Amino acid sequence: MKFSIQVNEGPYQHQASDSAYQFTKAALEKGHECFRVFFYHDGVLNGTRLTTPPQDDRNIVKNWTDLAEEYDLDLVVCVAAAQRRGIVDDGEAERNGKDATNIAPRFRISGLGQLVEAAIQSDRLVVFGD
Amino acid sequence: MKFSIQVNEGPYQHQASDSAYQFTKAALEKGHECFRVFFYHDGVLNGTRLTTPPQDDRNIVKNWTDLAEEYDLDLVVCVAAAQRRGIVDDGEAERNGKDATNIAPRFRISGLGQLVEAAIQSDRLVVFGD
Amino acid sequence: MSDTKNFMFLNRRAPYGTIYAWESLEVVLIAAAFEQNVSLMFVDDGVYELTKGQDTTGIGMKNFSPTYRTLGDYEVRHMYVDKASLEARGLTADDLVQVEWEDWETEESVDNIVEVVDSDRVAELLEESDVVFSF
Amino acid sequence: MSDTKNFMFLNRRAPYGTIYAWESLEVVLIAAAFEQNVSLMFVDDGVYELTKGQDTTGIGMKNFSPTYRTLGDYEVRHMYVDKASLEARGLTADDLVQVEWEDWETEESVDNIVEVVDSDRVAELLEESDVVFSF
Amino acid sequence: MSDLHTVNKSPFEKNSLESCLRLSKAGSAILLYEDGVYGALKGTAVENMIASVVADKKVYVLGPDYKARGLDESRIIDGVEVVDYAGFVDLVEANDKVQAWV
Amino acid sequence: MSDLHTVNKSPFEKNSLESCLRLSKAGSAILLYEDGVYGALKGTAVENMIASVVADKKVYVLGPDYKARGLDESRIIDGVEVVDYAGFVDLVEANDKVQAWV
Repeated sequence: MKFSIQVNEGPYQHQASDSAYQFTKAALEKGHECFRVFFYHDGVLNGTRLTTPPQDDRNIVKNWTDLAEEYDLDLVVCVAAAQRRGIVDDGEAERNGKDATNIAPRFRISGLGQLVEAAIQSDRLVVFGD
Repeated sequence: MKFSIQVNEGPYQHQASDSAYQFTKAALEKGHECFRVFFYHDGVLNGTRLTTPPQDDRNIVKNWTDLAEEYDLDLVVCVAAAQRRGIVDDGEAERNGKDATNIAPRFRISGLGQLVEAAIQSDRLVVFGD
Repeated sequence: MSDTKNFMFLNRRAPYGTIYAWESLEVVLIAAAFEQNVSLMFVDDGVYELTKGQDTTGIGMKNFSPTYRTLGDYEVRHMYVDKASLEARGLTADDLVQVEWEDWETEESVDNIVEVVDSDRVAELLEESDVVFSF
Repeated sequence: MSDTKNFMFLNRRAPYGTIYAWESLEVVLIAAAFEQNVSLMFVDDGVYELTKGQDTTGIGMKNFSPTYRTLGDYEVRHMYVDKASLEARGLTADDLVQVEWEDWETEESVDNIVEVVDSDRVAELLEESDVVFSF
Repeated sequence: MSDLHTVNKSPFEKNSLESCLRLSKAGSAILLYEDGVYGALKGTAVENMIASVVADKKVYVLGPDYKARGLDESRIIDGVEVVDYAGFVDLVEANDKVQAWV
Repeated sequence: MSDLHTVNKSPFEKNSLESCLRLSKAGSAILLYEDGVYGALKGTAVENMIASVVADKKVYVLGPDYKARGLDESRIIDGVEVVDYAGFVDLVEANDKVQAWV
């Protein structure tokens, strides 16, 4: 079955991103397809490569990147939400005159249409939030 | 009177940072002293210069920077919370091997002792959160 | 994409205290542009999103409430309000914005697509949808 | 700094669902290192922070609950639990961790500094403190 | 002397106001702000939470937050006083300390 | 056919479970996870919220979240079934769609 996942909260403050990761991993391990993981609201903060969590704790950003690597996942960060919260890739840096980027590997920034498309194309949309 | 302010949430998702800003501004305009604004939990996300909010909306990060400029405010971002959430200055970038920084002007990264010190030294601690 | 689905946006948050209501509205506009059948459901503190007379000048935030009144122009056909939520908050339909709707081809029009419905109907409408968006 | 204040940490959040409980605990440890008089108050879902037997292996998060048991070593002298919150959740003091305390100089010791108190006492303790930290 | 208690959550969504009222002493000041302002409205299912304490505790509502939410001041429970941000600052100064029921 | 409803908030802190129960149809499946698992406990002030619906709705609790919070499975309300993340996936698959009461 084809799933899409929506993540509304950033890493660590709320469990939402952890739950979304565990669910997505379990779905993939059962042989389901994941059409897209869409990061909205503070969820976009999952897509920064600048985090350095404590050694004895999980690395949520890396978990997503590694899962995307293994299953060729499409990790999409909402552009409007990302602009409000300071998640930047090369294109955004150029457009908005920013002197640095912080997007994590395997994440890409795109529009809300990607969420709507995911809802249309997938058999199930599962939302994780606060 | 000497105030210190604690901000527990990032910009935009919750009103906490807006409320903290409006309160701090009103206190300063009334002639009170602000010993320190301490950003903890997701509050550290107020300290990124990479945000680009919509033209017709307020720029929360810039509001803080401008207020600090005008009143020589001490804006402190908790280092442990910042590491979890990807807020980085030059020192942190070097220590943690990061290839970019995103700290906003007038913010500095320091330890939790700065919050405890603020609570000891100030007449009032006012907490804004979710 | 030729697919058309029935999208339901479940709104349960007050405006301004958090951004969920506003960013949810952004998705509504995009979904309408993708020509999906879009409905909105206001439950719990979500009913506060529709109050008339919102004035944010004192808090320095953008007043996004005028957008609700334009939803009819984006071909949103249904905005449902949970009756129990409204009543618990001491509000009536008169406290809420009105949203006009007109079909440009058939000239069919509706004065106000904001409709107060009871709990059973809310549950039914949620279950009849193809996708429920929660923010 | 020679000042010593009575710090009260008001804990009202369940563990793991959000990080507030954990990051609050970090401040407790630092405050103790600054030689302040540190007390903790557990109210509402905050009482869940103290349950015995937490096991996070299934959710991939760090189990920070053992730290509560060490607070006595950091010279935290009082951990208060709101009785009404505990009872509403069907819990008793037996469900909670015990925290030993010993004064290394006087050799005075207490088997368990976790104390269940009623609402009036909670209000009094909060008001008697110099600073209340909320997370 | 007494404390200022702040409540920023809707009493319909979260239990913050309820706990604040239960665990604050007579003579306390209580400020409703952000989504907490909804607790100051007359004619709601939770009206009595505030109405029953105004004799013992002084309740304030932050005007800018109240206006933002489109509510008329005539609907505020009798005995509740409206303040602006400067008034919020004065309340913090006038009371011994602040207890935030976040 | 029916929907899966997910609840991730404590019923003592927020109104999510209450609204979910009021606005879900008989025959629905309900999964309690994250802080929502506290709603599955016997002997609490809100026990009846779940106990009164288990005849009409199928209630599940996410085991990993429940264990993390230090609670014994013997305390779970009768009729509530424990599932793991794979079981969560199965529930999403087996029902028509998911309604998240975030």
